Amino acid sequence: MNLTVLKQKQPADAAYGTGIAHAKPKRIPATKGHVEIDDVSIQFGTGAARNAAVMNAGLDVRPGEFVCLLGPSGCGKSTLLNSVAGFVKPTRGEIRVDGAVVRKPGPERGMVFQQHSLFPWKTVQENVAFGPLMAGANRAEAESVARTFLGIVGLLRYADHFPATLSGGMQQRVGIARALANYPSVLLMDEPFGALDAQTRAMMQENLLELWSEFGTTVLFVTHDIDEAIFLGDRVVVMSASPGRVIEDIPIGLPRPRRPEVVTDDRFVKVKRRCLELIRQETLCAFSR
Amino acid sequence: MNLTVLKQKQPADAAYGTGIAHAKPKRIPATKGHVEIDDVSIQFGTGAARNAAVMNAGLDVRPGEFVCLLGPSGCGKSTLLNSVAGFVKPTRGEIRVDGAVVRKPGPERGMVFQQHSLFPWKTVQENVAFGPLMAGANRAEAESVARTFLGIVGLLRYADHFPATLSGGMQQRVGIARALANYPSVLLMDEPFGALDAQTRAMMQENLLELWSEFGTTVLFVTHDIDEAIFLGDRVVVMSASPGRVIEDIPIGLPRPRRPEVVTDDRFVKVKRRCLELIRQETLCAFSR
Amino acid sequence: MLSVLAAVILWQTASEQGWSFILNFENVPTPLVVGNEFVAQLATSDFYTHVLVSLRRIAISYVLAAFLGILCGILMGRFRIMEDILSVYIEILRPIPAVAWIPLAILMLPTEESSIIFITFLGAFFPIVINTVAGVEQTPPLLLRAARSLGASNTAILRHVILPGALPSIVTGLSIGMGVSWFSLLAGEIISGQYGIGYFTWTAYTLVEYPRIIIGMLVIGALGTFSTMLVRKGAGPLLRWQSKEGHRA
Amino acid sequence: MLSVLAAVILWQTASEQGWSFILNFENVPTPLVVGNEFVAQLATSDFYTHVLVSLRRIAISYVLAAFLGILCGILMGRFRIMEDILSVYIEILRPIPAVAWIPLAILMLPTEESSIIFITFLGAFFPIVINTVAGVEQTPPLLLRAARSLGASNTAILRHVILPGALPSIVTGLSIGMGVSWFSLLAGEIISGQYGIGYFTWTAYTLVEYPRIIIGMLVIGALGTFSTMLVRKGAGPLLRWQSKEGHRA
Amino acid sequence: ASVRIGIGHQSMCTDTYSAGVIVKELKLIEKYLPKDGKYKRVKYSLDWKDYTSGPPITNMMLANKLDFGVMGDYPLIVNGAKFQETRKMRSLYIAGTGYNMRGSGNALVVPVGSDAYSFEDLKNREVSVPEGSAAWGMTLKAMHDIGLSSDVIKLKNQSPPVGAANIANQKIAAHADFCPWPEIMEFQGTGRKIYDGSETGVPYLHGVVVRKDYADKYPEVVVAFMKAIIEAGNWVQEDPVGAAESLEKWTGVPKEVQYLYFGKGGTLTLDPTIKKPWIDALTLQHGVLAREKAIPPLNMDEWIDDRFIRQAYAESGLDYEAQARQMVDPKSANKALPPAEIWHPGKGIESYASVADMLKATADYEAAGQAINASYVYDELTGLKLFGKVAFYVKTADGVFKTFMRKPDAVAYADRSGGSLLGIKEAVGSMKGAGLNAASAEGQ
Ligand SMILES: Nc1ncnc2c1ncn2[C@@H]1O[C@H](COP(=O)(O)OP(=O)(O)OP(=O)(O)O)[C@@H](O)[C@H]1O
Ligand SMILES: Nc1ncnc2c1ncn2[C@@H]1O[C@H](COP(=O)(O)OP(=O)(O)OP(=O)(O)O)[C@@H](O)[C@H]1O
Ligand SMILES: O=[N+]([O-])[O-]
Ligand SMILES: [Mg+2]
Ligand SMILES: [Mg+2]
Repeated sequence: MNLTVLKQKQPADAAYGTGIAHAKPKRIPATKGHVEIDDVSIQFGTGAARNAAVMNAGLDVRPGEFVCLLGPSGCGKSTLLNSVAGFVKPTRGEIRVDGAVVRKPGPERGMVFQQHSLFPWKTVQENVAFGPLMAGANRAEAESVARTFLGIVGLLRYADHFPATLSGGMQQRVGIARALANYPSVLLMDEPFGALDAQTRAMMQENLLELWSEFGTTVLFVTHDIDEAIFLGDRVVVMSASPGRVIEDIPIGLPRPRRPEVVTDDRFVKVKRRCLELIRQETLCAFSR
Repeated sequence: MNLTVLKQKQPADAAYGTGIAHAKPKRIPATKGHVEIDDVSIQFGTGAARNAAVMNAGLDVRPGEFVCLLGPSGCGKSTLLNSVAGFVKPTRGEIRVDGAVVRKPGPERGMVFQQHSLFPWKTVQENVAFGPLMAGANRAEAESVARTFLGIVGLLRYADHFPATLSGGMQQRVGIARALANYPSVLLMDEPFGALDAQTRAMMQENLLELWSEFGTTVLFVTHDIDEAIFLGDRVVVMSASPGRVIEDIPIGLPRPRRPEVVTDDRFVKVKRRCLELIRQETLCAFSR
Repeated sequence: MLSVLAAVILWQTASEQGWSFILNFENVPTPLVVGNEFVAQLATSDFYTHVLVSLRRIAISYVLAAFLGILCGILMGRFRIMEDILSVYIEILRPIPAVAWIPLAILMLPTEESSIIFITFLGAFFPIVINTVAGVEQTPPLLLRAARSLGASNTAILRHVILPGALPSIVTGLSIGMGVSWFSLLAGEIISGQYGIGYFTWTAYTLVEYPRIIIGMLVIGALGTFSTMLVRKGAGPLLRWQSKEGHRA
Repeated sequence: MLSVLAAVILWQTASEQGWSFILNFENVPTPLVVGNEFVAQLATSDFYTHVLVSLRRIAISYVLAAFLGILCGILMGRFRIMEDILSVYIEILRPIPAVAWIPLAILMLPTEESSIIFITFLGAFFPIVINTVAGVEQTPPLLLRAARSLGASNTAILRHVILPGALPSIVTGLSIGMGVSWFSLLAGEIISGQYGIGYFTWTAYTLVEYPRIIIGMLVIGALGTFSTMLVRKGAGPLLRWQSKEGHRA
Repeated sequence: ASVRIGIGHQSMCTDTYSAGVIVKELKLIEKYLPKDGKYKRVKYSLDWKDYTSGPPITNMMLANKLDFGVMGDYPLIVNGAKFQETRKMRSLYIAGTGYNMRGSGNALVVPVGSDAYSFEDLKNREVSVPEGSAAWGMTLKAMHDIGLSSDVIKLKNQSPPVGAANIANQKIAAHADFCPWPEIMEFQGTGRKIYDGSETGVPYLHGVVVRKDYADKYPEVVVAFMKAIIEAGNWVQEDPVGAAESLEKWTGVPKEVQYLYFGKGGTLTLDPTIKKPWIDALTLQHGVLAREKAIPPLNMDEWIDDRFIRQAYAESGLDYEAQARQMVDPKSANKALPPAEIWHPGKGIESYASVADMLKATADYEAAGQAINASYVYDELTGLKLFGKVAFYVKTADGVFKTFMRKPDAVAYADRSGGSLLGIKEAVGSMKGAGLNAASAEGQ
């Protein structure tokens, strides 16, 4: 299933937006969105309570690339992503986005969380309009941008709903629209589909690829689902058990656009086998410590 | 990874139990655990609010068989399982376990829920001892049975912990031990691993197969994860979108014991492709209504 | 409703017969007598003055308490140092009942009206402050991160994230505070020599006018319930996002 | 601690200088005077009698309120019909402040001591009942199913699932109830008596003994805080399962 | 400019009425307030606050929320002493309101059915009293005089309404209170006096205090208040029955009770002058307070200030000295009055030449099925006015009725005179039986 299918299912949307001239979303120039993770180590606490979460991680993400970070639970994936987002300061090393060292959170690095990150007291539209408003847009402009992106994720008819009334999958689509409404050069996604059931998750994956191909944003996507990583990524970066290091960087040669059936493709299964091996090893490793 | 591996990781367990003679768990006779779902329909509400959850579902599970119920979200899997458990009364049709019509919940049909079903105010051991106590065992007997089963799931060292201090995977293992401690002839499992991360889930699956091969209990296992259903089941029963009917019954010929690598086996991938097709169709179907 | 009727009938019989088994109904007026007296009171203008004076006192104290309580609560919830300084005072003063404040309030405040308002204020203030702090402190860190990564400034975060997130807790504080302020008002009005529904009840008491005492009790109860309901209902539209069905009109 | 010191020093200066800007400190005794009086009081046996009598009243009323409150709460939480019957009364009587009950309590109860205990009882009863009902009603249905499918009978479910599940809420009710019962006790002790810390404070008021008034206020506050803490601490071991670290010793 | 006149009074204390409810309701202050000179452009704001006892008024005065206070002897002393204890603030005792020279006004009451007839009968029982009130002072003094320690009689604090309710419900052995509470209990038939304040031998009096800073600043306003008090007293004397009826309306205290105080021969005399014996009484009472409750010292000379009341007398053309010297002693003053009265709902107050006549009239009304409001007689020993229904009657050998307030006195008299002791019922009953004969016998 893809965006088109979603839109077909909601014929009301087109009519809904009538009369408001939605700005056609700009495409991010492919030269923007270069992420450099330069020998980063991250420790929590000090002294005896010291806990190394990430160790000497290095990664270079080209503009417009879709990179999946795969690793066992607790290996430091979220920590590394949060340091790119600007929430966590690396203890050593440096992170640069388009050449500028990351020091604090910013709208050019959009963040999508696993769940429960929408403002429950704002309507779907207000949630999406929040970024543009903060960026200095006036109410009308922000609303227009919000409606554009809600249209793109197929949720325009839910514009006036509060998040609690939406299903988990719909909430995550709002979260993605909210991040995109700031036209970020990098989209940071931390297990965004981890809380969804298998079918909804599959739909969301296709949906995301569709959006990505449309916007060309760089995506850094954290998951521990092997199928998901291979299905989505240009590259799958496998991290070691805690403290996380990058242990393997697997380019995925599968053609795009990717269809759900690809998971039963031989090339897919081959990469999956390799990932299984790596992860299994790391999981055992983690347990034995 | 299997039970043996888990036990190796916790060498303290053996010593922990010293001095208490744990009863060796009995094996359920393979003639027990025959589940017949006989043309069952289940409706919620009445009049205008009437909502058919399950329609004309039929299924015969042989004693000792491992059957997976696969279907899109909301198709009525849980409802059907709950009617076997005795929580929900079929509107039409009848459910029999070993010939007796099911009318209310009972310890011979052990239930494992998705999460948060342990008694948080009881220790791990008290949780597992609860069933035997209710069955009339005295405290010492119940404790002994509980320790036996905690040993089996490799959690003896956590006997005195409260559930909140355990990880999600450990909690689910306690839930399984609690259900098994009643020596049920049928084990009903409703997405027991749905809330776990991919690696923990894989471990739990192997763990469960190990237990099952040891006890020979009939298992009815609900999931919407295709890999999981194929990996675990003797048969995968695919249900239609709501109201749920049985649309396909796929025997899984894969040899046992199953190793994680089996998911990249050709036969596995073939069945997966078939399931994907069915589920995809049903999911689209569900969305278009 | 039926159970109320049953209770009234029981009360009528008990008073008429003058039951006296543990509870002594000998001198308790019958509901009929109380009802008649109530109708008689409703015909006097004094009765309305009493109610209005009390409502006025509640209004002033409550608005003050709500304003200062929410302000302090936010400061304490946001700034560790404010919490360190203020929470000590609050924890020392909070357990002192309103009645115990009467002498000091008389002594320290310029007018009697201000003493009563002070006592009433205290009743409402503490629950509001405590619930505001709790609300502010429980803001989900994930939402703070989300807001920050969407480019929100500190003031924007206060306005868009912390305040709305704390609102359910603040509303709880406001409605508890409303209830407590009526308790305190009553204590305060005992010292008042003139008006207020508390004074009405107290005077009835000094004149041993049992029917009026019961009327006073019920009126206070009703006013308390009603105003608490008003607070809850008033906050309803702001909290519609909590309901599973709500979407903005 | 530092902020307490600062407040005491401020108070001392304000009283000594007789500040009178909005708050009037002219007649407020200095902390030194209050402190001296407190030491003097500690040397009298009467002071301890006052405290002990109050503690005794609290103990009796509270145990009664806890027992009846939890009982009613469970009945109301489990049986729709009990809730229908009882909740009406509770909702009507609850908003009536303790002070307003005084006249009726005197009239209806056999001894004066029982009137005071009744008023104190009411203060504690309502929060306990309401929180028990809330606790019982919020039992997760999943746990009820789990228990039933493990073969538990209705009484076993009450004992093993509903009661322990409601316990955190019951404890909240118990500790709120403890606080309120001190408020109510004070109101009750004003009406009459020769002992009790409320009486001590009120007598100080009629004799215009300001230092004793302040001592009374602070002692009441301290006793209230202390006994509430006791309830919480006492319930601690039963609620250890709520903490992330706890495991049974 | 605006001048506040904040007055704390007690509508449930009859002895304060001449400076309280009467002045308030008749708007007498307004009548005398200065309106020229420095008061030309002044706006007065009169602030009447009603309390159930004196102490809260003192608190409000200390907090500068009230300027004047009307209260009884012991509260007055606490007021003066507590003001003198502060650094700068002082209060002045500037006028009396009402008094009873013998000390009647306070009384100790037991439930009607009680077996106690004297203070001694209350040994090892609980007695309640509003702490800090005039009645409390009386109780302490009485116990001290009789030699009863606080170990023998347990005192507990109860406000007047609580005490009255507890007497009605027989929950307390005895309750001591100030007027009108004892008489209300008697009138309602719930209580019976067993000890009257007159037995302490110390006058019962109420008075007016004012903040000194206020009096210094507005002496003319204080004088205006004094004139209002004088007029209030006159208003009562001119028409005691009418006054009793008005007062019932204003305070809720039954007119029959009011008449007991303010009627001819009533127990209270309204007189705003400050008499020498008052100073002695207050000094003595301060001693009691200092002994029992460690009340700070009170400099009487600094506190008592009769300038304002003297000036009011002078400006009204009255002789203050003469009034101040005059003392009404019920014992002698009431000798000349008719010995018994009946308040009949239709016919009003009827006087009788003898107690027997009154009893006969009562019997007649009873026979005719007419209820009377109240009857009044005088105590043989003290001359204090009593409700007929609570008096003890001694019928002497020659058929003459003597009335007594206390049972022991009646018993002693009966023993001495060979008469028989009767209650009101028997007394009235005896008139019914021998109706005409008795009447004609007395007529001869
Ligand atoms: N704020 C923090 N303070 C201290 N330790 C932390 C903090 N956040 C994470 N950690 C630790 O850092 C390590 C890595 O955590 P992280 O959340 O990055 O793992 P993860 O790979 O995202 O795991 P998961 O797949 O479960 O989300 C863990 O050991 C964790 O306990
Ligand atoms: N107690 C109930 N009352 C009314 N409707 C119910 C009830 N329980 C379930 N339903 C409805 O029955 C249908 C089937 O629900 P069910 O929970 O069995 O689906 P499911 O297959 O388990 O879904 P999921 O994979 O999301 O758990 C749904 O439409 C649901 O809304
Ligand atoms: O004024 N008195 O309280 O007696
Ligand atoms: Mg993570
Ligand atoms: Mg389900």
